Amino acid sequence: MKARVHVTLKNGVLDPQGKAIGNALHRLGFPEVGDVRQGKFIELEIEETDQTRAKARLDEMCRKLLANTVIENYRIELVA
Amino acid sequence: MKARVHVTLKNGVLDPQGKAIGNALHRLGFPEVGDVRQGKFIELEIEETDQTRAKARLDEMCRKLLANTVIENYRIELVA
Amino acid sequence: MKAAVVVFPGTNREHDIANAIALTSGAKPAMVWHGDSELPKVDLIVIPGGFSYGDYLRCGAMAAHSPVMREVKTRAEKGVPVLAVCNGFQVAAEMGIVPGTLMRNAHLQFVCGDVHLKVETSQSLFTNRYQQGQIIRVPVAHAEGNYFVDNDTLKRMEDRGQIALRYCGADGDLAAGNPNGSLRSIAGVFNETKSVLGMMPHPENAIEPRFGGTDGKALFESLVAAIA
Amino acid sequence: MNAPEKNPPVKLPNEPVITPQVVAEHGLAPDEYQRLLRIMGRDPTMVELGIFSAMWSEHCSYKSSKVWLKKLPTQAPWVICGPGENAGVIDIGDGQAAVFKMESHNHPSYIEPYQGAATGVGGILRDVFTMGARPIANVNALRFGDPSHPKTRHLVSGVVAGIGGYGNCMGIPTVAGETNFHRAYNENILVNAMTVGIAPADRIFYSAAAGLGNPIVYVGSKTGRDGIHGATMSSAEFSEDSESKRPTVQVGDPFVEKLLLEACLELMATDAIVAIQDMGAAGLTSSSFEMADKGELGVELHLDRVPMRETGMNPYELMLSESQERMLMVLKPGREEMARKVFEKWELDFAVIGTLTDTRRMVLRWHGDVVANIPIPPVVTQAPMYERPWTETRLPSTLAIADVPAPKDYGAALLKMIGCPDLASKAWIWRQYDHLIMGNTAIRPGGDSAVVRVAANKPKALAITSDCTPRYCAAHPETGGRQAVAEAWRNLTAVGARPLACTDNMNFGNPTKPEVMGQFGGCITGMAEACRALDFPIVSGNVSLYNETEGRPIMPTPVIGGVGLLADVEGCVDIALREAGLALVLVGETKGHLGQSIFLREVHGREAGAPPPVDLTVERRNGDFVRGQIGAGHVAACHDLSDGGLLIALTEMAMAGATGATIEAPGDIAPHAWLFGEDQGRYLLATARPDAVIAAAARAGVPARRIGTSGGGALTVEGLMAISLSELRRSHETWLPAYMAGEAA
Ligand SMILES: Nc1ncnc2c1ncn2[C@@H]1O[C@H](COP(=O)(O)OP(=O)(O)O)[C@@H](O)[C@H]1O
Ligand SMILES: [Mg+2]
Repeated sequence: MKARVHVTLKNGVLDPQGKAIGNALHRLGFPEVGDVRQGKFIELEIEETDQTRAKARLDEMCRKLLANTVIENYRIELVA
Repeated sequence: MKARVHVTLKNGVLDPQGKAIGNALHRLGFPEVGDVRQGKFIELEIEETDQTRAKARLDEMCRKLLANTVIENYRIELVA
Repeated sequence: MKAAVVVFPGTNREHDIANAIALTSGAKPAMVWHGDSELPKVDLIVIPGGFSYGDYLRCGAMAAHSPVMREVKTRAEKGVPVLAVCNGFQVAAEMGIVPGTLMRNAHLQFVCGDVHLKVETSQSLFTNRYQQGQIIRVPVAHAEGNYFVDNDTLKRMEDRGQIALRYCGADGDLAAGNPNGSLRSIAGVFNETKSVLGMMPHPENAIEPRFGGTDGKALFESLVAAIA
Repeated sequence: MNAPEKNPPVKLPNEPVITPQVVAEHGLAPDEYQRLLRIMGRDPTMVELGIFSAMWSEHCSYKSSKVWLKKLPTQAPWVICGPGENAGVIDIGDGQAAVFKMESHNHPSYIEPYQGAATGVGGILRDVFTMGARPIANVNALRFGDPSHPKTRHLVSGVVAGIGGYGNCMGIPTVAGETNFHRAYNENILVNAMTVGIAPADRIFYSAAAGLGNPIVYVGSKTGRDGIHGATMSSAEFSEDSESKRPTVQVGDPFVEKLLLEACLELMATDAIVAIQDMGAAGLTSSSFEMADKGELGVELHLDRVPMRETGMNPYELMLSESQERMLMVLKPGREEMARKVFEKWELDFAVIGTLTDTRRMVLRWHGDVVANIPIPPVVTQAPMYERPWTETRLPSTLAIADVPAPKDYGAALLKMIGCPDLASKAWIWRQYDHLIMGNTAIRPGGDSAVVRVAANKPKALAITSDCTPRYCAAHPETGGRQAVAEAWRNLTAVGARPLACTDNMNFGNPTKPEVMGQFGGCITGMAEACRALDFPIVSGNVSLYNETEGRPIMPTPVIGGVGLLADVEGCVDIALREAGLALVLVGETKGHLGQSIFLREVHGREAGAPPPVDLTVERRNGDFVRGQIGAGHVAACHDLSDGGLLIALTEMAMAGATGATIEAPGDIAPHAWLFGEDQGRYLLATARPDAVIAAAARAGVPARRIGTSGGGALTVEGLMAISLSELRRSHETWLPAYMAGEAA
């Protein structure tokens, strides 16, 4: 099974990368750009056929490693 | 309007981060994890109401800055 | 003073700090490989700088889960002093043994060079050989040293005197000299009991006059004085 | 050749037919293909064709440059290993050796600046640690296009981030370099990286295979489809469609390289390794050929045993892949398991992929079938070698001082020069490089040479520099070649070091153009003379040709990386003027040579005239004198005079130490020629003992005169200008950061 995980910064947490991207876009002539936030997008293959179990395992992976839950949120998506 | 951009490495391009994440997950007791690829996920606010125009501008942003088209692909999504 | 330096794949400043410790304490620290579950009985645990696991995913995240770090955490909770420098600080923050987190530098670039620091307190294991308010010059070398913590925690930390070091200008001006955008110019923080110090700058690279000056030396001398 | 072949290869499924077009796509000229057919005695398979194309590429065979390179002096009593191995090795006493080399990654860096530069650093690091050395310093020599060119900013930012990204993660300080900007590099930047390492002098590892039946082992990262055709790509002139070649870009993994470094050094401490070779350009092909040829043996490889990153890879791809962070080793029999343990501890791949044979053939198998069977010696000995036609660049006539007007405002001229792209501070660059790790950096970037202690708690140190003045080389290659070597030697001398040896990186245009070949030959001739006269042999190097776009060659750029020795690091001096009241003594003769000078270019907008001549006897005499004075403890600060001449050198000294100075121009020469002339073989010393220095100079027959005194917060030339250090610093320090922040060039 394939899974996709989005890791994003929590609201209120400063995002230096997002800010820098926003500034760079303004400089490059995209004044219409407002707030920019950058997150991570992780695609994983997992050997697991049961959706519920897969989800539970992925949740554990996120909490243990993929996201820093102090400052980040995560969202898990299972793909066929 | 809000937009989401996914930037991922092209197939065949080495992904050191994905590889390291996969190894770490194995060490942490997730042997079911196979291939892992890490990409970027960028959320932007843009002041633009026209979908087509927004898409064109975002495409330009991706080619100019957000993605390194030599080694990366990008995907644009518009959210109301 | 018996010290142990924890080494991960990708750690690269372990020799620098081991040298500094040997030079000031007269005893060579033990080098402990991350995969070892045994941590020798020591007076000081050091988590050194480098790029553990390539800094991939998030700097410090993978190292924080190394087998040996469980034991480090246990010891730290029991009060064994821990000095966590640069990547070590990032690891310690990931483990939660010091508050806050280290984000990408605001300018997004790696930054290497001397900075000035204001020593916020001399009342600690790590800083007793400095004067409170002393301005020292030591180098930094990092891409992710932008300290961040939520407001409530920050307030509590400031009230309790958990801020160890702040970036400043050569004259002590706190509005200047911040190399990475850190919140309130924070360069180093203690845990609540001040037995753990996490800091981005490299005191270990400022211990000899010819090689970056000697302002970092007192940090190690403080430890020797407090521990040995 | 006529006897039936013992193991004729089978073709791969769907193997394309080899047409003249396929041959041409492999970069082989028709006569080169005929040569291949003669060697093989039959049509090659695709795998074999790929191998020939890689081995006979300019990059691997040096076919255009070899005849010239032979002219370089490579010997000295302290040279342990000259060119031909992965890196040069010199004896630095106490049983220690310095191992170093420079390598280009020009074309990949133009296509993908971050990864191109990063993998360039990775490659040169491997060259050095393959020989058993622990790297202690990195150097980078960069040439970018005109700042106003639309791509320049992006290239600078990517290249610098890539160099830092790799070196910082590896934990090797990047301590020196050079950065020029010129329109000649607009679409063909130069990224040259150098690494210096230290090894026990009696524990150097070489690449010659030995021991019939010994196992051949692959270690490091898995092989992917990275950079297939990379070696042929870097030998082919860039054209409009070079952008379409993009997917071949390799991606570096410095984390894995750090593990590879530690694992290799760990295994090298045992007796398991017979020979070792990194997989650089043309990956498995060139590494296996090199090992087998040097050892006069044959090789049999089972390509299906190569660790692979992707599914469906075929032998052709495996042989030509340029995946990074890989090594090939020959082990002593029976040491495989011990070695495997070491590499597995470091979480690296390890595979026994073949054995050494006595056939002197390269036999490649794929699931048992032979897919290539090539005689090794002729591929090397009968490789194409060209004595390409060349034409000499005539020495332009010398520009008279009278033909170059004095500036109306000396202060304005100085401000303009000190802030011009070539002379502006490069701190924006080196602040992104960890130049302090290891705690051994005694002189940081910003001076003449970096000085790096060989090991903590030991006094011995190395001085390291990289130098070339392309505009001199373009004006007159022979003088330029001489000057590049002399300047490197001078920069080492200026910190008090004894210059020992150098490495070179020859960056030139298309060698089939006679004027380019003439530039190459001219530079080599000049370099060879200088190396001989200065006892400064070349122990390693690299050639990068076809550096041009749309028909225009780059300026000839033979970069010299120099290494010198300081017995005691406490004895070194830097450029910083730290105290008031020191006498400023100018060493060497000043005629006021303004041709090809920075003054001429920046103030008058002209690039004209002959470059300053280099008198090697004078160069050596003056340098030996300066080194002696530093050794005697008479010198508080020292700077050699190069780009921009005397006043620029003095400005740099003043800014570095935050102390001003006042000097007085002599009456017998036009002041602007005296202040901005670029005559060679000169140094500016700050000393508390001017009388002793000047008396010693007189005894040595070296021109030396006191020109002024340090002190104050301004730079003053009596009667001509006075300008505050802060104003100078503003001009010097703002250009690059402002430019990189997006301000117009
Ligand atoms: N890309 C770079 N990386 C590191 N250091 C650099 C780089 N470019 C320039 N420098 C440093 O800037 C200083 C001035 O360079 P340069 O003008 O080339 O010196 P010199 O004229 O003495 O050869 C030197 O110390 C050099 O090492
Ligand atoms: Mg110089």
